[in-house]
Amino acid sequence: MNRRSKEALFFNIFRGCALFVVIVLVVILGYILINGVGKLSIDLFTQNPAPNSHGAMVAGGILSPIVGTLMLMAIVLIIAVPAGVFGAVFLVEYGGNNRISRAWWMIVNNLAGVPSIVWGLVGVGLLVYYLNFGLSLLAAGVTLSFVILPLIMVATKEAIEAIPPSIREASVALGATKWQTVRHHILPYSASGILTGIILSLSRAAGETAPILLTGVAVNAAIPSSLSDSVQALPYYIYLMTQTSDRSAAIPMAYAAALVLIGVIVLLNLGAIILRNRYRQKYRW
Amino acid sequence: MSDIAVQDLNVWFDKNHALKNVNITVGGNQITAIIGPSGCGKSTFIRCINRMNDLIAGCKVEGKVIVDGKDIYDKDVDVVDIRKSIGMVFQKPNPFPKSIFENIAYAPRIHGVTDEDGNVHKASKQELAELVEWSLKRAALWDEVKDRLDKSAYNLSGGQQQRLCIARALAIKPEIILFDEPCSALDPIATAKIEDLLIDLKNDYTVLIVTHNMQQAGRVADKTAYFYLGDLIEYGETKQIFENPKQELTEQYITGRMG
Amino acid sequence: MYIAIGVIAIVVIAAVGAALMMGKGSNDKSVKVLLLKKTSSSVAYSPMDQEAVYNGSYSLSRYLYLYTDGVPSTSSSIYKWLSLIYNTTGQQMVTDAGFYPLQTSDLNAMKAQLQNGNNSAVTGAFTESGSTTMTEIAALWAQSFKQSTGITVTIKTPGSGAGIKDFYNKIVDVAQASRAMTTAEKATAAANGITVVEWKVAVDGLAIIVNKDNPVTTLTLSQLEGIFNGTYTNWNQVGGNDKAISLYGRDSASGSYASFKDLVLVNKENYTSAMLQFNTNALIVPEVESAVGAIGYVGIGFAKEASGTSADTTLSEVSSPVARVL
Amino acid sequence: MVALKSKKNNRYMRKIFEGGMTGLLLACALVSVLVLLMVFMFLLGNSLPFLQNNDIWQFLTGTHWLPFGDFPSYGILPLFVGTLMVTLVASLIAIPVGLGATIYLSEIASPQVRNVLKPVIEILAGIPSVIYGLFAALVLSDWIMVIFEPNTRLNALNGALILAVMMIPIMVSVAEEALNSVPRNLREASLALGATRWETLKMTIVPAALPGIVAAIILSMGRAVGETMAVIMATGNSTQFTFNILASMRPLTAALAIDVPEATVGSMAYYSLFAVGLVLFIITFALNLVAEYVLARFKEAYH
Repeated sequence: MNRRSKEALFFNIFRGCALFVVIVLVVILGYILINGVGKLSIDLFTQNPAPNSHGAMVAGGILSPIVGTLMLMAIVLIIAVPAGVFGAVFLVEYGGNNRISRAWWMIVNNLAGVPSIVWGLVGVGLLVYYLNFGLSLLAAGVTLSFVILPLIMVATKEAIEAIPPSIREASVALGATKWQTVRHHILPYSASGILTGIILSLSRAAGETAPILLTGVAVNAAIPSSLSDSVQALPYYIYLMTQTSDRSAAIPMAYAAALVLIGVIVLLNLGAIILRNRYRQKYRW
Repeated sequence: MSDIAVQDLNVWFDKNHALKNVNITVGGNQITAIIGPSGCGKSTFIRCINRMNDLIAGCKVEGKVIVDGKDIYDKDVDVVDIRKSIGMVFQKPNPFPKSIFENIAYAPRIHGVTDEDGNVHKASKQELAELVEWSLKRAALWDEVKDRLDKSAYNLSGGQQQRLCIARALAIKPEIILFDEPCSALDPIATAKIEDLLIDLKNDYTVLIVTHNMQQAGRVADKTAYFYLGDLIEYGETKQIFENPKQELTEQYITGRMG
Repeated sequence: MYIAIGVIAIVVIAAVGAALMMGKGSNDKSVKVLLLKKTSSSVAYSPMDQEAVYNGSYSLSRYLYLYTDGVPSTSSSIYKWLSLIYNTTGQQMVTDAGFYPLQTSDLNAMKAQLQNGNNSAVTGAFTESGSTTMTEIAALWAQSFKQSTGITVTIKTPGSGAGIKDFYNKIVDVAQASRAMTTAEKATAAANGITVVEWKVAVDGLAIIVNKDNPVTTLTLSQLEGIFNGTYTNWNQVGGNDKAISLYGRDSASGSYASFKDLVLVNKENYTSAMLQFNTNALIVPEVESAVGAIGYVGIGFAKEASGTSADTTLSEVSSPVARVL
Repeated sequence: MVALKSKKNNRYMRKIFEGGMTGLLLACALVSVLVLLMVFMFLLGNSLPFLQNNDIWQFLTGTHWLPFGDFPSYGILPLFVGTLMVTLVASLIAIPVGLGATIYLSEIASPQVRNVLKPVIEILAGIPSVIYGLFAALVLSDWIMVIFEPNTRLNALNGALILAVMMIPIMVSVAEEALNSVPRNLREASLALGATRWETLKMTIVPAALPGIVAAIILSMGRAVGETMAVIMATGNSTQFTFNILASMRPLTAALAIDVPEATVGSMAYYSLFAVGLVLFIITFALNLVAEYVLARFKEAYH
């Protein structure tokens, strides 16, 4: 086994691993495509879920789950994004790198790793009962914001730290104040990185099920008319369809909803990738 | 023109005593070179003049730096005013990732423009254009960039970028300009251009330049100060420093290189 | 060159996977419903036999309930909701979902209880939360209620226990349960200022389902108890062939978990921890279909749909004419 | 004369505006600071009533988990073993495959292949866990049924396999970053000495990037421990105390999702579930701390 053939062997093993990863993706997406595409129709996107003759919620479309998911993402956008982005800007720019801000970033990093079901548990206890939001769109949205807030803070920090310190020094040397430096130099140049982070966090929010499972979803929730109504969401609908009777009707609907959800996620991810690459040329340093 | 009087200046970075009771007065309208081996505190010294050391965590400054009769380390002094009147050019060119025009117009836009009788008003488009043209001409870059002012500053060469940074500093009409080893990242031709520019700037500005290049100090500087391990060893006419230095340490440093 | 191999491999894998999936789907997807005997010598009854469930000869019969705070007055939307449930269309929907409508005696009792209500608090949309067994019935009721009155009833199905809890915590207006409220729950409700009113809305026969290749057709109550408390672990101990028993039941939040336990585990012992727990009946059916040694319990609606017998046929080894309210 | 020329009011105005903006940013930072700490306090606060008057040792080692009913027993060992078995078996698969794919991606793959493989990995990372759960519940479990003939279609192996698939993207992205941050000159130095690319990898690059790789493994295990939806749909959720991977198990996360709707606010069961939440929080927090420490030390070595 000379050195050359040993190298060839190992490199083929590594190629196999990479191939396996690709195969896994193709098989999973393939199954969802094959089983879900048949159900795609206009009605799917224009009707709410409705009971069939036996009462199983497999008839109609998935309009209210789609709208529910978008509403949840909107709440996350309103709550988690501003607090996360500006909070991170403050901690990086004004916090300096003393021990406190380093310790704080360690906490934020670790909170980004907390299981989403634990956020769901806290969401139920704190929001649904203690603050009496009840099982509602608001409780689900705020719980989701808990999950996403640390992710946005970490993404913003990384985007800001990608800017070389010499540019911050140049601005300060010209007599720009702290805020002017942030406003004119830090935010504009890191905007694409922050935006990418926000998009990826929102696509994570769209896919989360555990937090909303406990805090706000209902079987036949139509499109919520107020924050206190309960909400349907695509991930919950998929989970629900695997538990509904009339399985021969329910399973295809689960695959169809999964296809739509993956469509949303892939679109968001591609948008983030394109954004990142386009801006990368503009601000290479 | 303005002169700078430094009185028993001491600087610490956490425990490291970077500058030890430096006393020096730098006259106006002349170029003062600050030389010395690396780590002797020459960059720290120049960064004290426009308080850039404030940015560094754990930095402690004691002593006075009097610019035009006013100590810039006084409590009630607004650091923004100091930096408006003292420009700085860094070792590695650091233009903003904006167009050439925007790079220069940035500072006047945030500070406004001061007219004859001293009051400040928002710079109009016309005034900005004139100021940009004036700065670029003053930095001897106008002819090379006048027809691509809206292009990104990153398309310029190293030497051009550094001259752009100089133009950017000139745009805020400072009294003093600090250069922290401006040519160490540049090729000989670009370095020569910068040195000619420095000599030209001497007539209107007080110029301090940190350099580890002895020949450069010899060519451009009227006065030279030699720092070693945080102490100001000797300060005087450049000719005198290089030909018959008074201090033993200065001579060792000069001959070590000259010989 | 590696790319070519990779692409070919992917296509082959996907094709095989798809075929497997399709193949799996074609075989006869159904389960077998067992008959139950009170003692080894008594007559075996099937939950499919409506009379046997009505008169209790099928031992795992139970009511499905709604709970409200006081009797709703005629102006309340809950009054309209209950009127729909108790008129012919409402009870027909119970049959559509595969369950048994109320016997006439129960139906009349409930209609009587509905008269001269005094609680007119809820007039608009409201929320009903609880049993997953009643998901289908409640969905049918909610759809026709929306069509006839325009009022939206939001249905939540975290399980009977959770629904009852939300009810006495005043988070929801109506609880739906596949078991009666316990005295402790009624006490807590009373403490929260709720006058608990119990409404029988349908009849269910908890069906015991097994894999269709399992030879066993009948079990006595004590054998059933032995299986679910872990005494019997192999089918050959209860007259079947040598195959390990795998148990499928509901999770503790569901009403079926509690009512099955009261009716079968009569010595107050717990289910064996080997029992897999699911939060809806529908999840149990595919598991029993896929494992030969499987046994599970589901509401009659799910058993009918999964065993391929249509909703209205009734079959039983022997059925006695005597009708008796449970 | 250095003309401190700006007018009094202009400077005063700027000071106010500057203070205002700093205040606003501080407010946002405080919001996120307080929210995240408050949430942790709530988790701790609600598990104390349980931890104070129940024997914690019995809680951690008891083999029966039945929080409801007349004689509840709060033993989370079966749940802990569930999480442990599922995560370990998943790691046994994900670590070798993940590392292999990472090394291929950063060292062997041609630029075109890399441009295809990187988006594939990012999309795999982006797929919501409920869709992995759907695939495990409907497809993967049938394949396992055919191959291993387990007693129950839904079992811990089913959960472990799907978790392995979910771990790989995280491992690849973190480990690849570690490999890329090994300075180029290290690789060139080894090649210049005549080492083959594999020997260079084996002897210089991987050892140098080892801390980063270890951090990647720990972070992906943290994700596996914290996963809920995929395991609920894949493992059958029985609370039996067993180490048999072909048997059904219920990990800690699944226990939370299943039991919380049933728990009455203020009941012992409610507080016991918060204690389970706290245990999960501590496990993932510890894993993240270790990963963070390893990564920090690794970053210092090369920056």
